[in-house]
Amino acid sequence: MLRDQFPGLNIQVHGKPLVYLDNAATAQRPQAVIDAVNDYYLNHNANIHRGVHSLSESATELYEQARVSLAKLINAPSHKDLIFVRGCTEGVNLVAQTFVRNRVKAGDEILISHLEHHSNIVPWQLVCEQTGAKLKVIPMNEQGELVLDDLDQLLNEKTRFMAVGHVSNALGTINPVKKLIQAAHDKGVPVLIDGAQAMPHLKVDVQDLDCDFYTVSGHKMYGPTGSGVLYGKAEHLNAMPPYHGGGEMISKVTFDSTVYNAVPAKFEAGTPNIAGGIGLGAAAEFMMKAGLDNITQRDHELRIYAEQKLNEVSGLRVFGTAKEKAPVFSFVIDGIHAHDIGTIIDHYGVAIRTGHHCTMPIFQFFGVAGSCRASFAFYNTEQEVDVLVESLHKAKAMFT
Amino acid sequence: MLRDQFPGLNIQVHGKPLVYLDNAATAQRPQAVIDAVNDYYLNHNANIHRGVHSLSESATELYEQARVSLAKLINAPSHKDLIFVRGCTEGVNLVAQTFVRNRVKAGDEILISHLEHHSNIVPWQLVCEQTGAKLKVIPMNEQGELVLDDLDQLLNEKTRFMAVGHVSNALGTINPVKKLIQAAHDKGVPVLIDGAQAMPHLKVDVQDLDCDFYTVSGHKMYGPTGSGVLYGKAEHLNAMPPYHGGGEMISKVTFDSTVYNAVPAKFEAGTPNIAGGIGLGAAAEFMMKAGLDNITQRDHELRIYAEQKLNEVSGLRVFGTAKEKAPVFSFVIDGIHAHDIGTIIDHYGVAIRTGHHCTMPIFQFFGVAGSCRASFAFYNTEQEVDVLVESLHKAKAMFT
Amino acid sequence: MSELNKLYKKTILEHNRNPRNYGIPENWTHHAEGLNAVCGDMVNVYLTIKDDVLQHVNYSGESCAISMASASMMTELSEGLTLADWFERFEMFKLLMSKDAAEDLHYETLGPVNNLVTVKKFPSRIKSATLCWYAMAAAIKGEPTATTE
Amino acid sequence: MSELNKLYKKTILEHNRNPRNYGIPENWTHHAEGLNAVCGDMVNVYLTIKDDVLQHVNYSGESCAISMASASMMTELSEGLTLADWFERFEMFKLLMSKDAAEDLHYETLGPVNNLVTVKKFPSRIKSATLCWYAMAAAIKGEPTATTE
Ligand SMILES: Cc1ncc(COP(=O)(O)O)c(C=O)c1O
Ligand SMILES: Cc1ncc(COP(=O)(O)O)c(C=O)c1O
Repeated sequence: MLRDQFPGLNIQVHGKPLVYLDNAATAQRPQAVIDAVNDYYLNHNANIHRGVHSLSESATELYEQARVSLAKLINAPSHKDLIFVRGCTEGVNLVAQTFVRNRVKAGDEILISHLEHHSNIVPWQLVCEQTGAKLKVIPMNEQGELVLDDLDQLLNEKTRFMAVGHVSNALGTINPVKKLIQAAHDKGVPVLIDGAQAMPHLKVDVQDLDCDFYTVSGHKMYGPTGSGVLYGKAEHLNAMPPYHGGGEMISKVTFDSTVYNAVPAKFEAGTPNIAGGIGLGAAAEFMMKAGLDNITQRDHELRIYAEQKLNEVSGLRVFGTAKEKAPVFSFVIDGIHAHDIGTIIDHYGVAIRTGHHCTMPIFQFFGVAGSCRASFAFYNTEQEVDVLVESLHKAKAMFT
Repeated sequence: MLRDQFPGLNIQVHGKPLVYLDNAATAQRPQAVIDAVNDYYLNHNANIHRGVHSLSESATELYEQARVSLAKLINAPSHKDLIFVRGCTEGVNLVAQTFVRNRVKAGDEILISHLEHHSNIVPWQLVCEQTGAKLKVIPMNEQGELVLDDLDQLLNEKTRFMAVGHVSNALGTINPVKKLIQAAHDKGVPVLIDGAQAMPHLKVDVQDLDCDFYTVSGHKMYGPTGSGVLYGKAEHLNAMPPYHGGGEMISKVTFDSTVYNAVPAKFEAGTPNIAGGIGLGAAAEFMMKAGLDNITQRDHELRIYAEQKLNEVSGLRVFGTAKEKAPVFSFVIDGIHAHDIGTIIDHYGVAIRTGHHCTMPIFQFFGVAGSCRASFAFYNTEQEVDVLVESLHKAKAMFT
Repeated sequence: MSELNKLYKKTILEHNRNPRNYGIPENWTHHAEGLNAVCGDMVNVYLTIKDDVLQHVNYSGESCAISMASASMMTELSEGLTLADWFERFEMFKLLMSKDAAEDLHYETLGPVNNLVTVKKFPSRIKSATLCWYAMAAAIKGEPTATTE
Repeated sequence: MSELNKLYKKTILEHNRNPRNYGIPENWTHHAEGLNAVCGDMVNVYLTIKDDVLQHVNYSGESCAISMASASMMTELSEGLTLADWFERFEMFKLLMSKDAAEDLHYETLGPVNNLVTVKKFPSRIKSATLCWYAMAAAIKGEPTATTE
């Protein structure tokens, strides 16, 4: 079984088997990923790109092979269109500072959505602060779906860039990104898609989407922490100024001037997270082998089952009931604060997240400070849903 | 023996035991570091700082404990003065963009030295490009030592910042950073020290140095790839604007405005390299246990032995003969290009680096395109020096 | 489960259900907002201070049971104290909440607040208990906001 | 060691010691600089092209034996060729150097250049062999610099 390949699931919490339902925060990693990281440290421990010795050659080979695997996973035209980054947050910031900052001036607009994670809000607020541009927001409805009625006005002649999440980490909503990209492109507006929460669940095809940038968090797609990639269209990446200055991103340095290296090296200054990149490649291979269709199918089953079971708990209210959604459930229970629920069910082995999930605006919309969030991965089981529900009943009993 | 704790050394290259002399590029990691990384993935696999469940609590505890270990290693006043970064390069860029960029204007000067790594040159060139400031350079002499005769003019009323490496990665020179910091402070100039190459060799005390910033590469001090810390004086860190926008670095987000979190969270947007940070803490503990004095002593022995043996090779010229230096040897051999030497001795199991070592200006000074660099760590042995020298003789034989 | 039952003691649950001095008063002389960056909890503290004595202490906000109970008990404990006495109790409270403190630490002067002693076993919840205290300290010092350390 | 001896064949070492067409000529019609970002190698190619024929091909630079020999053999091979013929050979050479190509790949038309076939076993050295060719292609196209892909 696929689940058996995730050793991090085999632990006990407060003497109970772990029921890990905090996958949207970070996933567990399959043994293949852990092995790939160890294999680098044990058998190929060297720096990359700059060595003529065999160890460095084989480390470089592994690292670049990982880039190829990731390009295949998201169907990028070339592995050279992928930049290794620490995670989604760095990817968004990189685009904000090197692509968008120079294109906007006071009065211009950057369009995001109400469903964004702070990592896809604050970088744009910083650019707005730096340039005088204005942040515009695609609104949402009670179901946690984007409302596109006014998209035509929101995408106007002042709009310089659009940045939208593929899947909401707080509500699970799958946004109609292809349609949004099309609409933006019709107005000549380039688009970044924050794919942090889509990668673990969906088959992503950046060419089919036709997005200009796509950001990926490695640790959420079963890869190592500190890993991720930014995909960008080659024409953009080639035209963008570098981000960090340092080793590897230059061709020639004198004190008077510096010639930058070609993409992707131009954006990968300094020694990267080599082990992390290699592990992320292993995660991509793992996912392709498991089959994205199987993963999506399993997600669907879990979502249907959990939805039904959670709705049976009296006093429980789920936020986010979009038609298209990933198996992510944000909920509150009358009379018990989310943090108290989190603490109580943890004592039954159930790990969920509580709070605003780095999406304060979403909870401002619903008029609550936060929620409990149970987020599933394909390796979760129906029994785990049952344990969750039982533990919620225990929490309710404690408070009444 | 300490050496036995480094499993990455126990491999064969072209059927010969690996002689790893590329430590300045990246070090090997002790089993304790590899174990710490695995322990996180196997037993504490969760995201940090945001969870109320036990798994997240213990991951957070491990991560924050690592920060404390690192603060102890460099004697920082508080662990809160340490920001986790990907490596030295990110540390320098962070300071360049958030501390220096806003303080300089056209005509101002930023002072670096001729011995810098590209990672401590290009970020300042970028700031100069962005602001119109000028880059000034402390010169070096034939021995590869900084010439401080004109320091008084170089540090003048236009100087806004100084950034100097502690130890040269290309030549091994240990710079008189305490003296430089004092001189800069006398003129009110804040100072960043690039500690990438000092950390693996020297006892670093940021309070004794009184530097304003100190950057550390984890992977060079026996820690995981993609890890590092930036130390900054609290008064600076508190006053600096944030770097990346995203989760974790904020207290409150609305679409209209955002309140930033306290230091160090303010600079740690997004999910960090959790496993890497934890592993880096284990590296710091490993070094403190091994004893910095023992490490420095062993460095000294290796340096003396290697110096003597290399000087016996006819036609071999060592660049960098500073009185104070780490066990790093840059050399060329008459009639054989460095890359050919690198390829040949690799076939005898010897891993060295060849080229400009991300320090083009140093080799422009010496009028050569690059060199061979053998860089030692405390776990290297005298026998390995002998294998290196024998292999160099083989290379010479091949070319005559 | 006993740890859990100790955390959610009757007293705590009762204060959570019937918080004392809850709500925004008509008048106050000092106010501050406490923010827990990690989870988004917020608590507002409103004080009336006269001649260095805490005449009225009120709070508002929506937060977890630990936070509600802590604030409720804090307001009851604080009213009538001089500022100096209050800061003395704040120091005690910090010790009570510190991870390294003895499990059964007890400060007579803190009264019912001692019920919170188990919180320190739940590291991620310590800030829930301390937020209101930091907010109150901020209010007294004239600072508009406090974040827990 | 045989791999190593195959790499540093007599022919290669001989070309390295006595590079053909080495040095900056007095006149040229086309020039480009090749930069290997990774190791800092540089090679300059100087061409005299007349009626689409490569009349003279010279190069300068300081680089490793593989790079020197490759450039030396390239210049010998190139002189007198039409541009079309040269680009045909460039394509062959790229195949000769590609990692996936057969170990004993051999192109009659490339002559002595075939001696470089072992380079592809040394991934980090492939760029040493190809740099001069990319520089020459850049020179023909009127581009000032080339970096190896
Ligand atoms: C002196 C010096 N500074 C900075 C760096 C950059 O460090 P990193 O590659 O870890 O970002 C290095 C390493 O190559 C170095 O040797
Ligand atoms: C939708 C979304 N975007 C961006 C991020 C930021 O990703 P990371 O923390 O890996 O940088 C996250 C994760 O928290 C997320 O869920």
